[in-house]
Amino acid sequence: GCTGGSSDYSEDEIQAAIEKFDYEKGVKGFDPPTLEELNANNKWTDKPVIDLLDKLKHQLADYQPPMPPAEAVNLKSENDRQIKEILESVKVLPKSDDEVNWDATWVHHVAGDINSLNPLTMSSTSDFDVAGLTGVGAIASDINLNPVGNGTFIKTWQVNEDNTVHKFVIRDDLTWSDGEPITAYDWEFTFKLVKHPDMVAYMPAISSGMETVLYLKAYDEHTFCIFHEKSTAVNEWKDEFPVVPKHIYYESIAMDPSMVDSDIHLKLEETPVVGGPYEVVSRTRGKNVMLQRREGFYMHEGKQVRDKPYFKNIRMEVITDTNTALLALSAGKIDEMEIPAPKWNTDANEPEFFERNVKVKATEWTEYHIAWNCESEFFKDPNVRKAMSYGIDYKELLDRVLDGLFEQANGPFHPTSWMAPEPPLPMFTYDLDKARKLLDEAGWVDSDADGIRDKMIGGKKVPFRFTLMRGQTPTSEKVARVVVTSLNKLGIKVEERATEFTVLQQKAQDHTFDAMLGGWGSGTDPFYTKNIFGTGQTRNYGQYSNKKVDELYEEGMVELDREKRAKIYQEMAKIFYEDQPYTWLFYLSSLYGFNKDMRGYEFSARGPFHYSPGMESVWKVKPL
Amino acid sequence: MSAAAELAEQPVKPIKPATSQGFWATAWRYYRRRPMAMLGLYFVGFLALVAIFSPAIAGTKPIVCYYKGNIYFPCMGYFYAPWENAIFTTGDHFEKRYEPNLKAKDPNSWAIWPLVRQDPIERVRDDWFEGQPGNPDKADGKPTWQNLMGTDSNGVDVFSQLVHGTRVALLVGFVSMGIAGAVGITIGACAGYFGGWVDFVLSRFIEIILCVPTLILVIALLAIAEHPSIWQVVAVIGLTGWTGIARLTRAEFLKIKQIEYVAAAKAMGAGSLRIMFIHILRNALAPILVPISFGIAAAIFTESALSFLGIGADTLTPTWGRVLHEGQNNIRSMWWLIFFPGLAIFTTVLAYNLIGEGIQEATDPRTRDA
Amino acid sequence: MTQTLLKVDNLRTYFHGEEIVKAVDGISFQLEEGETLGIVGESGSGKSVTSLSIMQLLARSAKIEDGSISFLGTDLVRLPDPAMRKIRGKDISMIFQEPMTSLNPVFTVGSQVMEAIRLHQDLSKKEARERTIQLFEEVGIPDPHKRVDYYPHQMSGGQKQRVMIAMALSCNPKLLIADEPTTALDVTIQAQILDILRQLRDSRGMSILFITHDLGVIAEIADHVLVMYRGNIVENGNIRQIFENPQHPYTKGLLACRPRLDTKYRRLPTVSDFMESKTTESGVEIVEKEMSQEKFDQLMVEGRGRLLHPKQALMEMGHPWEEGAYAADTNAVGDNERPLLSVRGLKVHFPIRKGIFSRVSGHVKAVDGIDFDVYRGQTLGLVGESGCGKTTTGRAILRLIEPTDGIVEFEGKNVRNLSGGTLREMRKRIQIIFQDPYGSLNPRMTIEAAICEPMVIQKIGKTKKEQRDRAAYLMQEVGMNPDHLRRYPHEFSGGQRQRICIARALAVEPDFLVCDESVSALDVSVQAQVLNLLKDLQEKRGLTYIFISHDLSVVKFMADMMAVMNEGKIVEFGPAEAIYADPKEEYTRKLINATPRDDLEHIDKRQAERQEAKAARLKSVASV
Amino acid sequence: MLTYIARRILIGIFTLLAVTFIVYGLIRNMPGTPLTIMQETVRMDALMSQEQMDKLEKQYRLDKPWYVGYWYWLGDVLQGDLGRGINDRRKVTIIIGERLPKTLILTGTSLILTYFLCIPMGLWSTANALTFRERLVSTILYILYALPNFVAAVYLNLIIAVRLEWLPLYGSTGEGYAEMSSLGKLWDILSHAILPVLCLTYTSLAYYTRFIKANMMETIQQDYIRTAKAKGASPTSILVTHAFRNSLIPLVTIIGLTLPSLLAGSVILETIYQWNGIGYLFYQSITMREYPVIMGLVLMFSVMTLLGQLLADVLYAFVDPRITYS
Ligand SMILES: Nc1ncnc2c1ncn2[C@@H]1O[C@H](COP(=O)(O)OP(=O)(O)OP(=O)(O)O)[C@@H](O)[C@H]1O
Ligand SMILES: Nc1ncnc2c1ncn2[C@@H]1O[C@H](COP(=O)(O)OP(=O)(O)OP(=O)(O)O)[C@@H](O)[C@H]1O
Ligand SMILES: [Mg+2]
Ligand SMILES: [Mg+2]
Repeated sequence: GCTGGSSDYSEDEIQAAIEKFDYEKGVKGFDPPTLEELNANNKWTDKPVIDLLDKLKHQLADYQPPMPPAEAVNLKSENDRQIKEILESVKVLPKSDDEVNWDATWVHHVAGDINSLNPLTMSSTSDFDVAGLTGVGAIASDINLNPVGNGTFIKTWQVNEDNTVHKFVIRDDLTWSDGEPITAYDWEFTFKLVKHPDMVAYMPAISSGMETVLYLKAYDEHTFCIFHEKSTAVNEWKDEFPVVPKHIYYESIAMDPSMVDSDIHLKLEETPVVGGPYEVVSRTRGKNVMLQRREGFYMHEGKQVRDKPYFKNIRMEVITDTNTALLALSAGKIDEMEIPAPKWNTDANEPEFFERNVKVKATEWTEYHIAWNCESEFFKDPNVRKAMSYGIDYKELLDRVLDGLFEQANGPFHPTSWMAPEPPLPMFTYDLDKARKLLDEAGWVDSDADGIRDKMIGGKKVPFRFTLMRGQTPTSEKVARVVVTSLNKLGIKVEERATEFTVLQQKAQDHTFDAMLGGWGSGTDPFYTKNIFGTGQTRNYGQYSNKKVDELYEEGMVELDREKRAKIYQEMAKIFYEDQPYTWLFYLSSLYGFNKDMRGYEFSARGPFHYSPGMESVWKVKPL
Repeated sequence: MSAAAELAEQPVKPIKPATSQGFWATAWRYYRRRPMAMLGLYFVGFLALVAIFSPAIAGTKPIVCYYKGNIYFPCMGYFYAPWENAIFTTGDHFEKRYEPNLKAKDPNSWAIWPLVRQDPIERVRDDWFEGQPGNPDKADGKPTWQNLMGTDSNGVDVFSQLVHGTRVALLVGFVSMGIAGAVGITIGACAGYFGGWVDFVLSRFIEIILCVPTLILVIALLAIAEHPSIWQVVAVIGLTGWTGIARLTRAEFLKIKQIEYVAAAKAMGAGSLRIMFIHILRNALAPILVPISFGIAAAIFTESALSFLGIGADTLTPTWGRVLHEGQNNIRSMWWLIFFPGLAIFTTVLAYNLIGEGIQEATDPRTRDA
Repeated sequence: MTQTLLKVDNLRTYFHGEEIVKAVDGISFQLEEGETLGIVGESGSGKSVTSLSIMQLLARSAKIEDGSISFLGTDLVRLPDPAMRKIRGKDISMIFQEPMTSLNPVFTVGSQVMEAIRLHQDLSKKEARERTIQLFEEVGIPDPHKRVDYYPHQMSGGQKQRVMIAMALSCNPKLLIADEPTTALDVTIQAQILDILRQLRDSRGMSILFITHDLGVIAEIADHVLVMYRGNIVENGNIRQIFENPQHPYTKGLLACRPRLDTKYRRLPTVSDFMESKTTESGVEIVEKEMSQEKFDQLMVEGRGRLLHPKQALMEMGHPWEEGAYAADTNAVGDNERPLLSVRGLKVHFPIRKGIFSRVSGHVKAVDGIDFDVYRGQTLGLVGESGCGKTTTGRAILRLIEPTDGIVEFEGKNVRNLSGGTLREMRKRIQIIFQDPYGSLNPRMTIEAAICEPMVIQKIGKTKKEQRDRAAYLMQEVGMNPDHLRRYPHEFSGGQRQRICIARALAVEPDFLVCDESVSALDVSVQAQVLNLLKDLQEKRGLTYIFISHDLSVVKFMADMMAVMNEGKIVEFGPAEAIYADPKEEYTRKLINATPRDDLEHIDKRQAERQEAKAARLKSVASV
Repeated sequence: MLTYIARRILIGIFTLLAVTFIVYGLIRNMPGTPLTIMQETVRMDALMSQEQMDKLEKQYRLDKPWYVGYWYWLGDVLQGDLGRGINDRRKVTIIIGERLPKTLILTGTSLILTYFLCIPMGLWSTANALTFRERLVSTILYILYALPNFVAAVYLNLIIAVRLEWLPLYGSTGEGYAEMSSLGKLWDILSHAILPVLCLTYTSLAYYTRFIKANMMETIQQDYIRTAKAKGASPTSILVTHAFRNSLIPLVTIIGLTLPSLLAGSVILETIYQWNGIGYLFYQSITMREYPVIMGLVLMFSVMTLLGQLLADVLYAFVDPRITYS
């Protein structure tokens, strides 16, 4: 049958294309064993498989919030205690179906346009939001950001002893939105696309990092195995990728393997065939994407097999301007939004805001730092970098300028994470004398009495004057000002530059900068920071290099024991503390405004939505 | 023998006509009679004074101080950092806290302070001055006696920022429009006056510059510039902003060159330059003055827009645009961040336009008597 | 019975510029219905200001200080503008002195007349157009059907003036103010216009305020005459009285100074020969001087004799040199001398564009193949009907218009081959005095700057002061007050501007001067002074002139050789005196005969006709 | 004149070549490529491999020097193909075409409104020059000029859209636009456009009014205005027909210059009102280094600019018969 968007082409053309296209191109050279062989040669260990929303429902079944949610949302979030009260109160799930407004539309704010409804080519966070609500995947992160088998879709997840083979059995009550069953062959097919050399370039977000996955073999409709190259502690994460329907893409990919050269895939995107709780009903570029509860998701052959999604519709509303978005929230046009930090105590503190909304705050595992270019003549010397870390007025920065919204940081790992050093390392303090001493020792003195330190380098007098590159966000602007004025007191002239995003990235990738403000979300596993601090790694913009760190990364990857791994990363954190490749400034907080009718949101270290159940646990109370 | 010489040989009756002044001198004389125009000029003069004396009006560094046996002028640091004198910075580490440090480190010291002890770059902290508490910030930074125009979200005094921002506001406008005016008028005049292939070539040049989007030029400039600064912004505004002026000049020249007095000047043997700049330009001022007077003011807006893109003044250079930009981020709760720079821009726009109108009227012999 | 239409009582109009200019200083007169009041007077005496005061169209700096202007009993001075507007154009219309600048350059001449018609008469567009064409025909504009669609710049000076006349006449005003309405018209057209005016006056009872410096014209048309001098009326009487028995020395002077076709003066007497005016505290004091017959006689013999073409050339043009036929001091140029300027086959054709795409629909052959020579020290008079191409010829010689074809040789060099520097070099030596003095003065340059400018360009005079002194001297030479050097062009009267242009042209020390209607706006006394000056210069320096004028008596006085042009061609060429004495062409004869006459006999004849017509009209009015 | 226009259009093609060549050179030499951005969308633990990069570079012709890339682009354009967006994978013509009407609604209305208001105000100011009321009006206009429109937009939104709920807050069409009647659609678009058009317009009033006044003041001094008065024409007719017609040359110039702004839109207002017009597209395309889209837009702007200039030049000859082109 001719489905999807390739209908512009004749049957013959399509057949010819399919015959010509080599679907196996990216997975050649690996010969997967049979299932029998596998079962015979491996001892399987069960990994947790949980329907996280279901679990949460059970957990909260008898939960008594500190105050009635309807009351809690009237609090003004004036202090941390209030915020905690609100958060603890609104996280409730409905005690009965009557509380829920099942016909509600959730107008979900997204700050940038949704680029792609094709999970393979998604790139922006808004794309991921849509994919999260519509997509199918084997692995999910729970609220603590640990990988668990996604019980919504799979039945069992087993791994062998060295963690190189993962065996999945998926549920048999799964259908795509066009009625076709979701099978293990869809997984295999998707995997082949992701690995296909003609295509990898066009789905960078997904295929990067898949190098170490060798093969995915579907043994029957419901069983498939994933073969990893090496035994590492992070293989679980590589099992996580969105699955696309084979019967749709089989033809279209053959017609246009790049997915960007023709309209074929664009047509498929108009109403994509999805397997998740919601399906796309309409999309207006730059304006919104409308999702609709999918009956085929929670009903199977007339029986309810999964939880019914709480919203009839979810509208992903694109508003790029934060002032407008905030007004829209105040006016009840959108149901929630992320509040920019500088507005927390200003515009998001106006009576209009509180009329319909409540604002909440929670810590994120996203650090914010100044990255020093360790190869530049200024910051070669770790002592100079340390001097910088002593030279920043943290108190002014955090308490005054940033309103006490963020906590100070001193390393890449958040203190509440399992890999954070124990006991915590002391925070850097604002200590100009120490900083001056370090600078003097490093040879940076004001020899010509012009108020700026200088040093003879290669026979030339170099003044300590460098450029601090930053993005164009208001927060970065505020931070930069404090850095500039603080370091100025040390006799260092900093020119801070708000830099256009692309230029900033290019300069970072080319290492053509002195210092740069930035932040990393510590993601899920500390191993991912290897790309940031490992010698010569692609995201090591500051060109930091420490052999010991490189070794520790290798160790941390292959060590499977959580406790032992924690030790390794704690040691690494101490090295960072001494080397100061970055001057860590603070951890960001998730700052959100929610409509008073919204319930069931809870914050992970990645914010309220980017985990499971995340968006799925949010519901709206029925109006009285 | 020349006719006039011949004439001159005759007994010249003693004629002493009242001396007349040149065109511009006369224009100035008439200009002075227009109170509104003079008001505009006074205002710009006032701004210039503010710009020059800004460190003495607002600042936290003494205008003059006596310290350890020497006299210093630390306030000069606001113009150029090294003029502050290193003894206060890398020497004795005053860290901007002059008052307590002067007293502590040299009991014999004395200092004369600026009128308003507020810094345009940093929030004045609690320990900077005795008896002057630190600045509030965010929505608390409403205008008070201590902070005449309030403080921005960082707690930096707005009045001080505006006072020190005057330097950039004035220079950006004048220099950029100076460049744009000079280039635009010259090119437009040549194109309009000579016509033919000169017009052809220049018009195409104008078109090309018109077509190339400024945003692209600016970002490209970013690639070239090692240390992007306000002066490059000025250059970009100037070097791209002339096209409109050129087109207007050209059009005016096309029209005026048909008028008889141009033919008369030609017949006199006047050179092209003379005809263009003495005869035609004077009569073509009306449409050109408007974009220039608005352009001078608009440069302030452009400066703040460009600083968005990472080229523009750095943090240590206060500008009006920056305050406005701060205001944009806190638009609902901190009205004073919009109001005061807005007022400053408005008065400047008004002043430039009054001057423009004044020049137009003063250079038109037919209106100025009225 | 006739009634008083206009009564001016003690009118004082002052200009408040740098200094106060008392342009009109207490004049009173009145004008009856159906009468013609002629105003003559020195250039700058306040004639135009008087008429503008009546129209209430004074410049912004002017103020009526005192007095009243009563028009049919309403005081115009105190009339609010809306009421005045109703009178303008309908009851009083005006022909402005300078037609060149008084027409709107962006509208066709026809539409400008049509507007005037439709403003006051209820006519359709088409009717108005027809009426316009009819008016054009009446005022002698050739091809009126075509010309209605011409723009002012496509019309010759005289044609523009006729457009102005047509406009003023279009609405049958009760009072017509004609300010020098015929300065740019050749005598035949002038006669035709005067006829129209007379006819309108006599048949419709229109009153005319006729300002002119041409006493011949006054004699032709006026019933009463006012003589103005420096803002005052010095003599007021009926026409015969004035001509027969002038009282005031100024009037006497005027009558004596005018060049006539039959006078044999070499130099003209000027008013200063008859009187001396002293400016004292209390005003202007006039002392009469005695002009003896001796002096008159002296004027006839003194001065330069005529210089004719080489005998060979004279022969060829059919005016062979006959000894004794000319005055004793008349000379002919040597046979082998080369002409200073030689024009061969000069053609200037203007394209006429039509339609929205301005296709060229035809050509106006303004100059259509003319040849002539001018020798050093000669004056060539160029006469011809208005619009016959005189101005165009002059401009083409200087290449201010690119000729379509032909050769213009100046000193043997073809002017058309010159460019850049050499062209400027040539222009140093050839000067032109433009027909439109107002237009040819830069409105934003003081007169001082205007006169000094050529000296600056040609580096005459070492210092600024020297140049200024010379400018002042030239001003005086043309009969103007050097104090006025600091004024701007718009602050002068028409005649004054014309003199400024003369002064400016002389400042360059040219060898060759094209005078295009250069004395047309000057009253006879000033005209005499200027003409004498030109003659003196020619005698002393061997200046060469092309003298374009429609005033045959002036041309006869000035010219050695004379060319008569018609429709772009030279129809007759020869020694001036010979042509006057015995015109060969009918066209020439017509021109000569049309010269207005101011002998008493003629005046009486006109007055008689006048009384008759008046009586007839009154009778017809009475019988209705 | 026809030949003049024909010649200008022919030459315009060369100008377009020059402009696109320059712009292509500039954007290709700006720091960063579309791939830089793609790199950033990749997960934190990896960047694209070199092969991936090479493949993409080839796909988007970034492997060739820019002047060669330009030839390819030109070749495609000559075949009527402007290419596809890199991030947004649709055809450039579709990407632009989708936004063009929206921008035109905003800018077209604003431009018309501007001239509609400014010409009468300019004439009125001329007639009332030197009076107090003229000063007052012009001062108000200057205040409006100095009030940045991003400020006004937010306050207007707050009051009119949020507090009073008279007009929609953002967007170019409302919910359920597709199902509305045609009259309803019209009102829907109109109600969405009012605030942005207002903000786009009010800042330019001062400039154009002043511009018209300045030129008019020059003209009304001329002698031919006196002639018109002598005819008995009313002050309005003198101002509107006689004087205004003579000060059209600069106005025509300005109109020619503002014509391309019809297509340009306004980044700030489009962002505030989530209008999705060309302005925001252009800004975003530049920051995302969407070369094909940038080129498409620049081509469009340039054509419009050249047309604007041509229009002005042609109109000169109509407006002032003394000006001719040969
Ligand atoms: N705008 C002005 N400002 C100052 N003085 C002026 C102005 N206009 C005219 N005058 C002066 O007023 C006097 C009268 O000028 P008016 O134009 O009435 O002269 P006129 O008798 O018409 O002379 P002509 O025959 O030369 O036209 C002249 O001396 C002239 O210099
Ligand atoms: N630019 C032009 N375009 C078209 N026709 C023109 C142009 N200039 C002049 N003409 C025509 O050329 C003819 C000659 O004009 P010119 O000015 O030489 O006449 P003139 O002899 O000086 O007349 P007058 O004595 O009235 O000044 C006129 O019929 C006029 O209409
Ligand atoms: Mg006069
Ligand atoms: Mg003429």
